[in-house]
Amino acid sequence: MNREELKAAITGKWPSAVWEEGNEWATLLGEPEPFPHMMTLLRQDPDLQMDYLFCMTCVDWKTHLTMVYHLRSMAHRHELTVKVKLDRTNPQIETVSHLWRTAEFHEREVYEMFGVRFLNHPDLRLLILPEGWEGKFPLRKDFEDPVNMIRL
Amino acid sequence: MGVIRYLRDIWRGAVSLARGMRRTLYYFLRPKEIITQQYPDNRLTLNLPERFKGEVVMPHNENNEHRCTGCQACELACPNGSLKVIYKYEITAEGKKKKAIDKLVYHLELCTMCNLCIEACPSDAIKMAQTFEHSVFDRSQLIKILNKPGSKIMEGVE
Amino acid sequence: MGAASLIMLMLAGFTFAGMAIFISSLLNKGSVNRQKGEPYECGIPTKGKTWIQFNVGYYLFALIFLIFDVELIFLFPWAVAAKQTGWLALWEMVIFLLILFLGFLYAHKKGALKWM
Amino acid sequence: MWSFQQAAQQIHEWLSERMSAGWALALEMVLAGLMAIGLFAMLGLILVLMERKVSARMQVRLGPNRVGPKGMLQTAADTLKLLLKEGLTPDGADKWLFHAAPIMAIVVSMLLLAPIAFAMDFQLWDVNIGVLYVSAMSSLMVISILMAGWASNSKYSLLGAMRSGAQIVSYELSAGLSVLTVVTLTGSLQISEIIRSQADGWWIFKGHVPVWIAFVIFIIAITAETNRAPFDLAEAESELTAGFHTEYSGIKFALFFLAEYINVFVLCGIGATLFLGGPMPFHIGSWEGLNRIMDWIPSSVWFFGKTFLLIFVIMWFRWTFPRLRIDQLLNLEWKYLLPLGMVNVLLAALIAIKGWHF
Amino acid sequence: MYHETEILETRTDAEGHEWMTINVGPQHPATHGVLHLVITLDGETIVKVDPHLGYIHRSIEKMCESLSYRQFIYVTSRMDYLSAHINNHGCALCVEKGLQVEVPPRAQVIRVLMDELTRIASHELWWGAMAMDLGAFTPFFYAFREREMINDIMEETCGARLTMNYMVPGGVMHDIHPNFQRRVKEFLKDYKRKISEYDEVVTENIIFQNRMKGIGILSPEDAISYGCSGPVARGSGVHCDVRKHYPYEIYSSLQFDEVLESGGDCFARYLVRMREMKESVRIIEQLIDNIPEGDFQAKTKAVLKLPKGEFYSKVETARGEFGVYIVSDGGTTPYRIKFRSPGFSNLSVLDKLARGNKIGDLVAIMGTLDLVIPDIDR
Repeated sequence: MNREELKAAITGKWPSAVWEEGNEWATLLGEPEPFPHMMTLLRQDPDLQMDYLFCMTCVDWKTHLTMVYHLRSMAHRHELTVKVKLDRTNPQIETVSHLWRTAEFHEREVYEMFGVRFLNHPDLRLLILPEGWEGKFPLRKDFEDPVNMIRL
Repeated sequence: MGVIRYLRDIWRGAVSLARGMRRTLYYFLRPKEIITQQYPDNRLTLNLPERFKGEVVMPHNENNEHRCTGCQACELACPNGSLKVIYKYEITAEGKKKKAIDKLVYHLELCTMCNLCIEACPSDAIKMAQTFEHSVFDRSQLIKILNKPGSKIMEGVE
Repeated sequence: MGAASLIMLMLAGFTFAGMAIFISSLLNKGSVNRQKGEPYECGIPTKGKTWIQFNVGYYLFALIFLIFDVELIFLFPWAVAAKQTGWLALWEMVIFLLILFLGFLYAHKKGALKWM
Repeated sequence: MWSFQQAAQQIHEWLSERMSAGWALALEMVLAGLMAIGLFAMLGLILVLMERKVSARMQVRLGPNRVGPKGMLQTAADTLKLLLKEGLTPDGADKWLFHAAPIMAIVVSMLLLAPIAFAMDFQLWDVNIGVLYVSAMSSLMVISILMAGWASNSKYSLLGAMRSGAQIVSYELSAGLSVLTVVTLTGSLQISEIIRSQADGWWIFKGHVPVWIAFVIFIIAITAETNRAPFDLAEAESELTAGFHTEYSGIKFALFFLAEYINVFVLCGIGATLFLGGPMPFHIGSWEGLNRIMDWIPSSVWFFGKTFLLIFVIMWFRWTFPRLRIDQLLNLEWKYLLPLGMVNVLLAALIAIKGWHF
Repeated sequence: MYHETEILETRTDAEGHEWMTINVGPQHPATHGVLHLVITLDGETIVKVDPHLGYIHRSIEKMCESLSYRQFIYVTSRMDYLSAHINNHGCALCVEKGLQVEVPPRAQVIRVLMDELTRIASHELWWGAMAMDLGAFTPFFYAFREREMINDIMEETCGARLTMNYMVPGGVMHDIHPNFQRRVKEFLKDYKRKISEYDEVVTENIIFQNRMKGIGILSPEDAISYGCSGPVARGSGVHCDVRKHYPYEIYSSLQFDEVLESGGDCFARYLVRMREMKESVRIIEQLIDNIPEGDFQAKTKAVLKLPKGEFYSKVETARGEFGVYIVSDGGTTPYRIKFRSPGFSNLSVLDKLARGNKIGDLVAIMGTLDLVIPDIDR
């Protein structure tokens, strides 16, 4: 399916879909509340079958955080971006690690780098950063580390 | 049947091992294949390709002149802040103030040899040298000043 | 030189090892560092105890070995005498080994030789 | 022709003339002990250098070539370095066992020297159960490894020791069975007797298929017994860093290292004696001229030549093969080598009884 | 699923076996870098593997936020240092996508040639290191002998051996060295002869085959779910070669096969890489005599500015799919940059593959996953 067909197909199955324009791939905007159902649909629907989460990250927009999920269907070869806006002070979102196992590691990374709490994640603890780093989120824009950061 | 297969497995395994042993014996018996380079001994004959990026240097001509105008393009191009231009103002013959370098400080310990500064330099003042033996006992010795003492800018370089 | 050489060799072994360790202790001067006493585990302090009740897999082999080793001891005198005793020795040993082999097959079928 | 045998005889006579029998024996023993120590040190230096050179050549590189002419003194320099190193003892270790283990390893490999015939009729102890003695002694090697691994209080060491326990013990059987084929053919356990039985041809030539099979099994078994690759699971460096001697440093580590090489030497010497005639020169039936030339080469040269040939084969294994996994290692023994060895002994007995060997 | 608190202590299972927790790494011969695995063992059998990362974490993503679009490419060489050139390629592609620059054909061909040489070099190193993990030392030197020839070719053209820094947005930094074509051809001739030695020493070896076959079986479903890519996923029969399915540069016009194996075990992953080297040779042979004339670099502005928006580009490195995700706010530096490194996803499958296997198998599995630690930590 190309981009427009994919959009139409998803809108048919998920009528409340909101689309963001101007990107390379179709970009679906999600809300934290119905997000798990939407992801389950994307993963399990035989027409969509987005079984490959090839990239997952978070962007700090200073006012809010945006989770970005890049999905691909290995069978149909179409790609989709899902974005979810999160509250910056208390970011919480449902985990997707039961749908895509790779998300388990990626969510741990996002957890320690951005402080997003993934609900129902099986093993949410620090992956890369050493013990005792909780509370400081290196990839947020306001992170400062006078020792290890070199400003150019 | 079982016994035959059992013995055949042994035979096949033995043959596969023997083939590997033949290859190692081949090299054992052929000292010509040895590829070791005896590094400190062959230093004199060591030929590095002309593009090899060893460190940034600033060529001077015989009159102790370089081509650097102090434009700071290299400093801006460097991803790690390895280059710092410390400049001064010189009074030219016409009595005008002109920007020139006092020192071009080069931090070899930060440099990743990415060649961006050389690409960025508008007057070809710096280039990569083929030296590679940079180890020193003190890290501060890696901070180098590229322009030689008392050097000045070459005529005609803007 | 006879059996006395065993004592001599044993003493030589002790002397050799003892001298080496002694000379080494004279030559090096130790420094005190608490981390030197840590058991090596790739630079991470070890967790849990080391001397644990180990998985039985290793010991099973030792047990089976014992059975076969005793059998091997029987084979030694037989092997020396086999040439003189002739056919009788061969048949006896065939039967002996057959029984042993059956035992071996039993152990194999029971999975005693399977690594766990 | 000068030989070890004559030299020993002369020293014995010289000493007996000058003092009482007891003193003479005591002095002889001291001399022999010093020689054993000297042999130990020399073998250690030579074998380590040989290993490094052999591996280097197989790996298309030069190997040690800086210390001394052609790097000959490299191992001496290494030994000096290890002597100067501090020996660490982990805090939680069982101190007594920890220090005793390397000494034990050295003593065991020293004891293994007793029945080796370094030259014709030149043995420390020509015991009538020589082969059995070697089997018995070589199984003691595992004890020092178990001691070292257990005492270190390190998990890597413990795993290595446990592995070697299962491994050495298993391959003991195959080594024993393959030795038995030669014993069956000879009808004696005495080393000198076995050497004499090969005067008209080595067992590898006149023993037919069973001896060939036994020889292969023996080589595999001694590789495993001495913890050499591809059976070096006790010290598998990519899995257990250094296995049972992870915690050993300085000279204690060197002692383990040395003991391993000496064990390789001794067991290869036994293999050379049983299958390749030991100090017995190479003879071809009626070719008198050739036989005379062969006799002219001293018997000790024959022995060391054959032994080093076998050592080279074992090194060759090490630098060619990947390591086996522990269950494959035991499978190889219990499913292939042991049944084959058992059948092979019977085959050898059949040949011995029918007199089919030459 | 076990939690951290549980695995700290040695545990006893229902049958009375005591479990042992053992640290493998960060200083361990088998981890090829500073990977720290906490392994729970029952005897020799692995109950759980828990990777602890971050020993070489430099936060490259954060660093890139303060670097310009020309500068950040060179930092990415330090991620997957074995396919540094392909990493740079991915970044350059992403910047070019944002700038909408057309790369001259000569530059495209040079880039692809360098990519494939890098891939061979990377697989060579993997091959030697993996054989060394399994206890065979000698293949390591054979592999390095051939790798050295590639490095020499690289050094001549790019000026460096490992982190070449040869990419610039819009092309490559220099033109190829005059000797380049001749030396590559010499290398290929020699290499095709040498690669049969590899089979003799390692592939056909019975010990090696027994160590690899049936170990660490990864099903295609798991490979997809765990986000595996590259030879790891292709060993399970997953069609995931970016060069084939999302072609970039001139890959769509080249003749090469996507290497697939169906076994999913260590040996399948091994064979995929071995065959991939031969495919790379094939690609190089097609291109080496057909380098088009022309510019090696497109004209770009001195200061690059990407328009506001998001850009994603992916390339196939030696380890799998490498993605670059740039969020731009219209400035001279990326607002946020995310590298989808193949090693990170490939590592996550380690626990699943290792469970129930022996310690010796763990080494084989890690070897065939081909982990490069800076790539995982970033």
